[in-house]
Amino acid sequence: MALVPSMLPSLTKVGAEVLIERSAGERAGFADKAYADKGATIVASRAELFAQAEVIVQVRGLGANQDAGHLDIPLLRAGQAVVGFLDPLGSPEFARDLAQKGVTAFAIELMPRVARAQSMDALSSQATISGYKAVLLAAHHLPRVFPLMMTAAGTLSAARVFVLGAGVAGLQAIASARRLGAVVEAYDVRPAVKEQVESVGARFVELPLETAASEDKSGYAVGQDESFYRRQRDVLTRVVTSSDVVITTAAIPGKKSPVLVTREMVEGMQRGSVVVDLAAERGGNCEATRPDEVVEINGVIILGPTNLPATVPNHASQMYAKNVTAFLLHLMKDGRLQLDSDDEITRETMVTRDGHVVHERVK
Amino acid sequence: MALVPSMLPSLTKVGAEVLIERSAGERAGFADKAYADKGATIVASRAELFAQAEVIVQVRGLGANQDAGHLDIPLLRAGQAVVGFLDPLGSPEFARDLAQKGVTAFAIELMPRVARAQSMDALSSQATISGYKAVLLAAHHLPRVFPLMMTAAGTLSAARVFVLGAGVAGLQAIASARRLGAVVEAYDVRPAVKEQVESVGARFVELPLETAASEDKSGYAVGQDESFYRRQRDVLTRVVTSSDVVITTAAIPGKKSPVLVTREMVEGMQRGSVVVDLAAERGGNCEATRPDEVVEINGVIILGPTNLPATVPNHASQMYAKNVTAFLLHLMKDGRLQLDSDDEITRETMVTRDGHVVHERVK
Amino acid sequence: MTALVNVAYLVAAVLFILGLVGLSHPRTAPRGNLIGALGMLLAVVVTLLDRQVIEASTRGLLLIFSAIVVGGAIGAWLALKIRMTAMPQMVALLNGFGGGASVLVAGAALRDASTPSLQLTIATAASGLVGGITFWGSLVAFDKLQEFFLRGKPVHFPMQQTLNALLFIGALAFGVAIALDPTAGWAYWGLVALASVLGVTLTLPIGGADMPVAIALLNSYSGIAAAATGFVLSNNALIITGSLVGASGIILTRIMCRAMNRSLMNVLLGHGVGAGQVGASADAVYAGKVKSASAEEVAMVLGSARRVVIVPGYGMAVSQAQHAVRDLANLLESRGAAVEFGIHPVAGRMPGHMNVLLAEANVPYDKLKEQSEINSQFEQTDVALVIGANDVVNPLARTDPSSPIAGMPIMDVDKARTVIVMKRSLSPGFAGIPNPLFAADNTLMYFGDGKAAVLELIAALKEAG
Amino acid sequence: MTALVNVAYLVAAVLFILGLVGLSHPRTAPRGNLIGALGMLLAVVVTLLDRQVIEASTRGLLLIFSAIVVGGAIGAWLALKIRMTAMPQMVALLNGFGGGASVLVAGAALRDASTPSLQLTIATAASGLVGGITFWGSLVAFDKLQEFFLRGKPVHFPMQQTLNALLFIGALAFGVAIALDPTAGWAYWGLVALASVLGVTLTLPIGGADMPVAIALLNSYSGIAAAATGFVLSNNALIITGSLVGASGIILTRIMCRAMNRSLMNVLLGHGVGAGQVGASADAVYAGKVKSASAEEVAMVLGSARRVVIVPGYGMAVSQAQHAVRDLANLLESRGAAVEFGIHPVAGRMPGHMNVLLAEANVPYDKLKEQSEINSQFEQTDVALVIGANDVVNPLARTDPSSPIAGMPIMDVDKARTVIVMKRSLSPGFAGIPNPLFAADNTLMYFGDGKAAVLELIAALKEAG
Amino acid sequence: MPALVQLLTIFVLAIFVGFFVITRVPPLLHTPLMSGSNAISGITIIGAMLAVATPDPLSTVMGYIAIVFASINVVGGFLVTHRMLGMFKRKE
Amino acid sequence: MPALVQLLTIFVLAIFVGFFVITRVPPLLHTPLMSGSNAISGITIIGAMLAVATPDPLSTVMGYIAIVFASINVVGGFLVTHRMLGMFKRKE
Ligand SMILES: NC(=O)c1ccc[n+]([C@@H]2O[C@H](COP(=O)([O-])OP(=O)(O)OC[C@H]3O[C@@H](n4cnc5c(N)ncnc54)[C@H](OP(=O)(O)O)[C@@H]3O)[C@@H](O)[C@H]2O)c1
Ligand SMILES: NC(=O)c1ccc[n+]([C@@H]2O[C@H](COP(=O)([O-])OP(=O)(O)OC[C@H]3O[C@@H](n4cnc5c(N)ncnc54)[C@H](OP(=O)(O)O)[C@@H]3O)[C@@H](O)[C@H]2O)c1
Ligand SMILES: NC(=O)c1ccc[n+]([C@@H]2O[C@H](COP(=O)([O-])OP(=O)(O)OC[C@H]3O[C@@H](n4cnc5c(N)ncnc54)[C@H](O)[C@@H]3O)[C@@H](O)[C@H]2O)c1
Ligand SMILES: NC(=O)c1ccc[n+]([C@@H]2O[C@H](COP(=O)([O-])OP(=O)(O)OC[C@H]3O[C@@H](n4cnc5c(N)ncnc54)[C@H](O)[C@@H]3O)[C@@H](O)[C@H]2O)c1
Repeated sequence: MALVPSMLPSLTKVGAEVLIERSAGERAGFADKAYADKGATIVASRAELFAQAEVIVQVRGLGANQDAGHLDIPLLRAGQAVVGFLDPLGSPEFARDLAQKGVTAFAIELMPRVARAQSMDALSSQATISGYKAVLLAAHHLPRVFPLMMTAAGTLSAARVFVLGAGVAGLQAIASARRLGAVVEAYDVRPAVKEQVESVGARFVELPLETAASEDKSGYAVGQDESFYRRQRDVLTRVVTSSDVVITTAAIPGKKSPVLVTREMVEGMQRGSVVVDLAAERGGNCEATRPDEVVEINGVIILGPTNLPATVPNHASQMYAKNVTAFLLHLMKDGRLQLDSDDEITRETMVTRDGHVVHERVK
Repeated sequence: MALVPSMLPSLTKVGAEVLIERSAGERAGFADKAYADKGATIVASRAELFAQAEVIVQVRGLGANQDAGHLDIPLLRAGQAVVGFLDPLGSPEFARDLAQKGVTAFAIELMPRVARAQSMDALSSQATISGYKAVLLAAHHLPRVFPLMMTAAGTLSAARVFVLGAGVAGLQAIASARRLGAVVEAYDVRPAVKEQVESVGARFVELPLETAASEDKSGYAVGQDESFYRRQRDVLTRVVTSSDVVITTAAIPGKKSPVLVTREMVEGMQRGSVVVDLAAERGGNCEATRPDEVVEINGVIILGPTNLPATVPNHASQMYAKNVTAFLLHLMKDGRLQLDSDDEITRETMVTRDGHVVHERVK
Repeated sequence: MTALVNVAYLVAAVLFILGLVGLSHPRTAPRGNLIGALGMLLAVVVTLLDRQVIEASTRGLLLIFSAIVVGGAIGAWLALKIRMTAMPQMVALLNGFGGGASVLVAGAALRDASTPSLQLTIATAASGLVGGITFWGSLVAFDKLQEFFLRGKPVHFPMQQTLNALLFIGALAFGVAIALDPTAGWAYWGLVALASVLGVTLTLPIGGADMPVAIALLNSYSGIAAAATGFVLSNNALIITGSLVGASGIILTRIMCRAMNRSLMNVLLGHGVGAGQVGASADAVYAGKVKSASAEEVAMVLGSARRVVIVPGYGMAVSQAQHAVRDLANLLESRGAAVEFGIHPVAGRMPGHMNVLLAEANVPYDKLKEQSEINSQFEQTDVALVIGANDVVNPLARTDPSSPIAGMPIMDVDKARTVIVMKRSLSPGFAGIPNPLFAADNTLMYFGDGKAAVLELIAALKEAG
Repeated sequence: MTALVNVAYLVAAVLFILGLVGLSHPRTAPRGNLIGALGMLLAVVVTLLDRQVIEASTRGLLLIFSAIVVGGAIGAWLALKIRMTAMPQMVALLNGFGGGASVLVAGAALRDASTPSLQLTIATAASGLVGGITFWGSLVAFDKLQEFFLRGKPVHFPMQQTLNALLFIGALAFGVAIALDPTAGWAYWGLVALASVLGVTLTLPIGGADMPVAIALLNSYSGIAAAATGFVLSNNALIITGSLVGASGIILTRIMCRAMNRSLMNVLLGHGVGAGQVGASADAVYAGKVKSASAEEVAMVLGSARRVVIVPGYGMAVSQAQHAVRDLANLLESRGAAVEFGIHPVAGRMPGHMNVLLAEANVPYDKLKEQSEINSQFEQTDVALVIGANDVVNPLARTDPSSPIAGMPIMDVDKARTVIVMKRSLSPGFAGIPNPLFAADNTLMYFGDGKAAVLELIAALKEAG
Repeated sequence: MPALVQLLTIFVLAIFVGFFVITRVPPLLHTPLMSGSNAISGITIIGAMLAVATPDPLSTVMGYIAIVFASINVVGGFLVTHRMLGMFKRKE
Repeated sequence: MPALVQLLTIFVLAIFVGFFVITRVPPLLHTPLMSGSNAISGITIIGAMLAVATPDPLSTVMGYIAIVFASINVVGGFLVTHRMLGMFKRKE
């Protein structure tokens, strides 16, 4: 749910009127009444809502919601603004649809990563939830317990968790797995992340680079040649196959995710091991991943959840609503949208305007 | 799975021969080959196994396994011994069936709680797994995250978890929930448990007893009168309705579980809250529980899993196997059963022998 | 009579010792000072009973009284007028006068002695030498700190050490002359003159920051001068008190050097830290304005704080200091301070980073305050303790619209009475920009690796009792 | 010559002081003792140069040498023969001889003095009084510890205090007699006689456990006697050394009383702990066999251990000491010890209880050893540190088939060289049974609440350097 | 025993006392301790008093100045110390 | 200055030194410290040596016994201390 009741006052204070589709908040645990109490008008149907509203706020809009997103297109009106995850880089065709409709569309995933936009950064907030939930999912499927337990009925060894990609979701996954008592290792291409990984208590898996080579060029440059990739795979294979849980988070927004865990590696894993691939939406970091399906290979379970935040709807909505509200407040003056395309945040997130696709990276 | 490969050597060392039903270990992640490697004979069918074995070792046998348990009855032979969860107190009729068959049956849940039997105490080992898994289950269903997170997208408050009944499973649930970052409270009738609850970092919910009354009689005695119950319910209602997760573990083996969480309390809970009732098998501590079903009341989800250890098959089997092996080694001499009914452990666990139900509490 | 006077001197000496013992603990220090003053009073009163004084004319007594009144008035005026911040130079000045008095007393005794013994002449020479150095050295030290003529910087000139050596040898030569011919008054004054120059040249190279050490040393000298004068007069009180002060001053000097991680030689020669070391990492924002504090100083500040807010950042995570930080918070609370944690939404490198760590360390959730909640409370906060945070406490976010963190809401720690920032260096944080907070008037930097630094601080707090 | 002798005495005194300084730190103690011995050697050699001695006949010199050889031989024999455990009574005995020597020297001086001054007579009386008390008091103390005639128990009889007072007044009266008539030798011996009785009656009521305090006090007395003898002979060396020992002995007495949480009065009057307090909680298993240690003693044991195994139990959980325990383990490791944790499968109150806590405290998993793994290693373990565990280390499980924990596999901590058990009291654990481990020969009980006790131990370890 | 030896003995013992008194003083008391012991070193004042009481006029003048100096030292020193210590008083 | 005052002064200062030296000694050194200082208190031996050197025969006897006593104290004390301290040596 893109707005939660507690956010409404900040919007109404600046003069905005808030319309809520009936029962929209139900799944996340927010009753219509809660919205109404905070001054929202409950609108019976989606069509009616689209007819009345000037700004439409969604979680997953066109593009990002391949199933139902296109159903909204006929409802849109010229001059209307749309805010939400729109996946303009992955599905630029929908951006063009929106432009044709004359809609001003803001893709929240394009939010620039500048300090003052941190409170609007929905990718980060949703990745936080994903990282946490990925660990729960893995723990739920693993036929073993996470923590070390020395009991009268023998010693249960701790689960070994390997996190690939230590961005927002990855770090959160590391921290959550550590909390549950797992032994955690992590890997990321950006070596700067090592310190961050260690700061949440995991071991960083380092690739043994050839010293001679790395003295001439930068470490990254050396990383390009074929022998590097081979050695990288070797190291990763070793770590992956000795892990009980592998969580991959190396998503590159709008691009296909790099394959880090090959089918071969999966086959080398212990029966009962679990792979959670958070990059599933864009093909996955694991060769065997199929989005939103449970794949089993040799007793290894591969999960490719594409929308984990939706499984923690209450808190995910709360965070998203906070992001969107901050964004709307940034865009609005005196209760109306006032677009200033000199502003970095506005410029970077605006995909279409006045019938055109205006974003550099989408055009 | 009642035996894991790593336990076989200790059995074969004392002269026992181990037969394993084909694919029996599959679900728990133990391949037939692993058993064979450790010296077991893989037997193609259940019937064949029953025909050959002197001692049958199961997890949930007759009585404890209402669905499939009775299928085994025809396969049993006189003189054979059966070891497993048999629920002789809850389903004494099955004990009579076993006696009729001339089988010597050992109910592992009757294991006396003496120090030297700790390694055979399967109730404890399985409760450990249940407590851990109950928390994961709750976290999985809760539309919120467990830990407190202060982020740029607002603060996510920590989940409030209330554990009713702080026995083995309850304490483990407390510890696991604390690990995940929840704020945990717990309650138990036995006031001695307070210290134990605090030793795993939770707050013990105390019932405000009337001082005058408690000075005359023992606290427990005072607990009997009606006003005590009312006040107990009041306190519990207050704690339950302000909790996001309630985990109940107050099972009394062989008896109906006491109702601690009424339907009214559930209705008072926040939408999205979760109740995990570990006592579901015997009616549950929550009025609304239905065993192995997901009940939803006013947006509150009530789970009544009856066999959580089976969802962590690998480690649960490892522990159970260790318990059973220790028990078998206790019963055996020179590779054969040597029953000594002067021995407390043997006496307390043996339900039937020589065609009779011999256990005091089952008769 | 003389015996009685001497017993009284012994009592005075005992009072001095007890006074110093008192001064070495915060709780008893004020009383210790009083006891010392009492000892002095006793010594002075008893001296009036000395045969020599009693037999003097009324004029002599009047002179004594008037001199005491004049000196006492000046001393009192100086002591009460001076600003608290100027205390060190004040101590230097007072100390100088003590040294000067020794020079004069020894000189007078040399004149008065009918048949000066070797003990007397040698002691007189020692008193003149050490007293002279003390007097002028103290004046230079005073001036360096007060910045009348000289700035705090070390003054170096060529052949400094050689000159000092020559001066010293010259002074010794004069001393020998006195011993050989006690009537040679000129030799004494020549010695005093050389000692005076030596006092100046020895003190000039010492840097402003090292002055406290120099003053402690000069203080020790003045004690030695007094002891020497005691041998001149065969006076127990002077000997005991002088050697007491001399020895304690030297010990104090050593302790202070160790606390600053300097060797005494470095200090005396004006080498070492000074501008250089700070300069390397400082830029326009920090130049000369950063105040660094030791664990003990930080402990002192925290020791008297009633409301402390701890603001952790990425540095706490890197050094895994969370358990130590929790211990610190508990310790402060056990001493009656209210301690809370201010958690910035993006402190660390992942959402909820601080929460994970502090939960691990069992810091109760209700001690964690969100930024919006705590910000309004910094004004009532005695000490804001920033542990390994940087960007999230950078006031540039409020003031500099061109900065990469412009517009980010920050923790307003600068509104607290005192800010203590604990980090390894002046290096920037994630955003890569300098932080004017570190150079603020009410900020003390406490440099060190997060965990180790917190542990040291805990130890210092416990030590200070 | 006399001047030189006196300077040498001063040097000897300085050596004594340095020796005592050395003795107050474990690392420097052996050297300190040597320095003290050196000082003594110097003092003795220099005395041979004294006019009085030099002028004595060869016979005199021979007497001196032979006496030193005899006394030295006896002293060496005693010192080398004695068992380590009998050290305290040995010290008492030696101390007594010191006091006796003072009595004799003062008596001889009184005889020899041609015109005894008041200083001499008063000092002689003091020396006789204190020396007599020291001599006999020390002998009684020795006997109480050695248990020749008396047992360690306090001896009380009616009117004890009154008798002591009378004896003291009587001794004073003799003292006055000596001062009035220095030739009255009988008065001196009368005084010594009364002092001797006083020495016995004062020491009798002191309990065996309190004897170390009494010995420290008697040691202080012997110093005072020596100082008094110094005043008799106007000898700096005796005065300085005697007052040094006298003062340090009194301080030591106070420190020891404080460490035992007793008042000096209680000790002297034979009140307080003794059997009563221990008896209350002790039963057949523990009676008289439990050795309790202070944090410092435990620190000393741990300080020299190379392999330490920590066995935590429910008590660690109750007091939430896991973080402190982790710190302790880290501290020991940083000093070069190998530290591991032995985790018993049912330690605590739920399966994996210790694991949860130690994981929270970030103890690496690879330091946690299962019972079966660690049990074989206890024999190579210097110290097994049991923190709040009881049943899981109770050897009754192995030995007593009727015990409720019979057959439970336990941690074989008793096989370690030293076992230190940290808990609040001798109370039983879950199983409700006593634990013979606590009374084992190689076990030291360290009583205290888990967390606080561990923190204290850490402090003691750091202090001991 | 010649007087000088006694004086020397006293000197040495006093040095020891000085050493011991100051060891382990916490750094936060360095400054007040310095100024307190500084005040005590003004003990030269008693020497100065004796000097004034001599018949020689120059000695008297020197003694007079010495008393002034020393009393500045003594009075200023104790007062400054007192002020400094005021800062340490805990506000209860 | 009369000799007694000097002796008293020395006495008082030595007492201070004694106090300061012992303060803060760790309890584990109590016993060796006690026996070490005990050995030092055998300094009476020098008084005894002087007593032997007198013409008076009784004094000589008393002096003789005193030397024997004192040397037992000194030699035994230092040796016992040495043995005790051997226990503290760390095995490297
Ligand atoms: N929370 C998030 O989700 C997130 C994600 C990405 C980025 N960020 C950004 O990260 C920054 C977080 O701010 P912050 O104040 O927490 O961190 P910061 O600005 O990065 O500053 C951390 C400081 O800690 C010090 N430090 C590092 N290691 C240390 C150690 N071992 N001991 C002591 N100090 C140490 C460093 O100074 P020295 O080197 O001098 O010691 C550094 O200046 C913000 O700019 C935020 O935008 C946050
Ligand atoms: N792990 C399980 O699953 C489980 C479950 C149920 C029962 N048990 C039983 O529990 C027992 C566990 O053995 P254990 O050795 O861990 O515990 P224990 O035998 O119960 O002994 C714990 C000891 O800790 C001390 N203690 C308690 N609070 C303390 C504090 N604050 N500070 C210091 N010490 C404290 C107590 O002595 P003081 O009072 O003198 O301090 C007590 O003797 C076994 O008998 C086991 O069978 C275990
Ligand atoms: N300044 C800010 O306001 C701000 C806000 C949020 C995040 N960030 C930072 O941005 C960075 C990226 O965060 P994200 O979670 O959105 O990233 P992401 O979701 O795009 O990628 C996740 C991680 O995968 C890694 N990765 C990509 N390709 C990989 C490969 N082939 N092998 C291994 N790892 C690979 C990336 O390095 C990244 O760490 C983080 O360091 C985060 O701290 C900054
Ligand atoms: N000595 C041993 O070897 C050993 C082994 C295992 C367990 N135990 C102990 O046995 C005890 C019971 O363990 P369990 O988990 O098997 O018990 P259980 O499963 O029978 O019951 C779980 C908990 O529910 C509580 N309970 C029952 N009725 C209740 C009510 N009306 N309201 C609230 N709480 C209620 C019980 O007190 C118990 O703590 C625990 O204390 C455990 O430590 C001992």
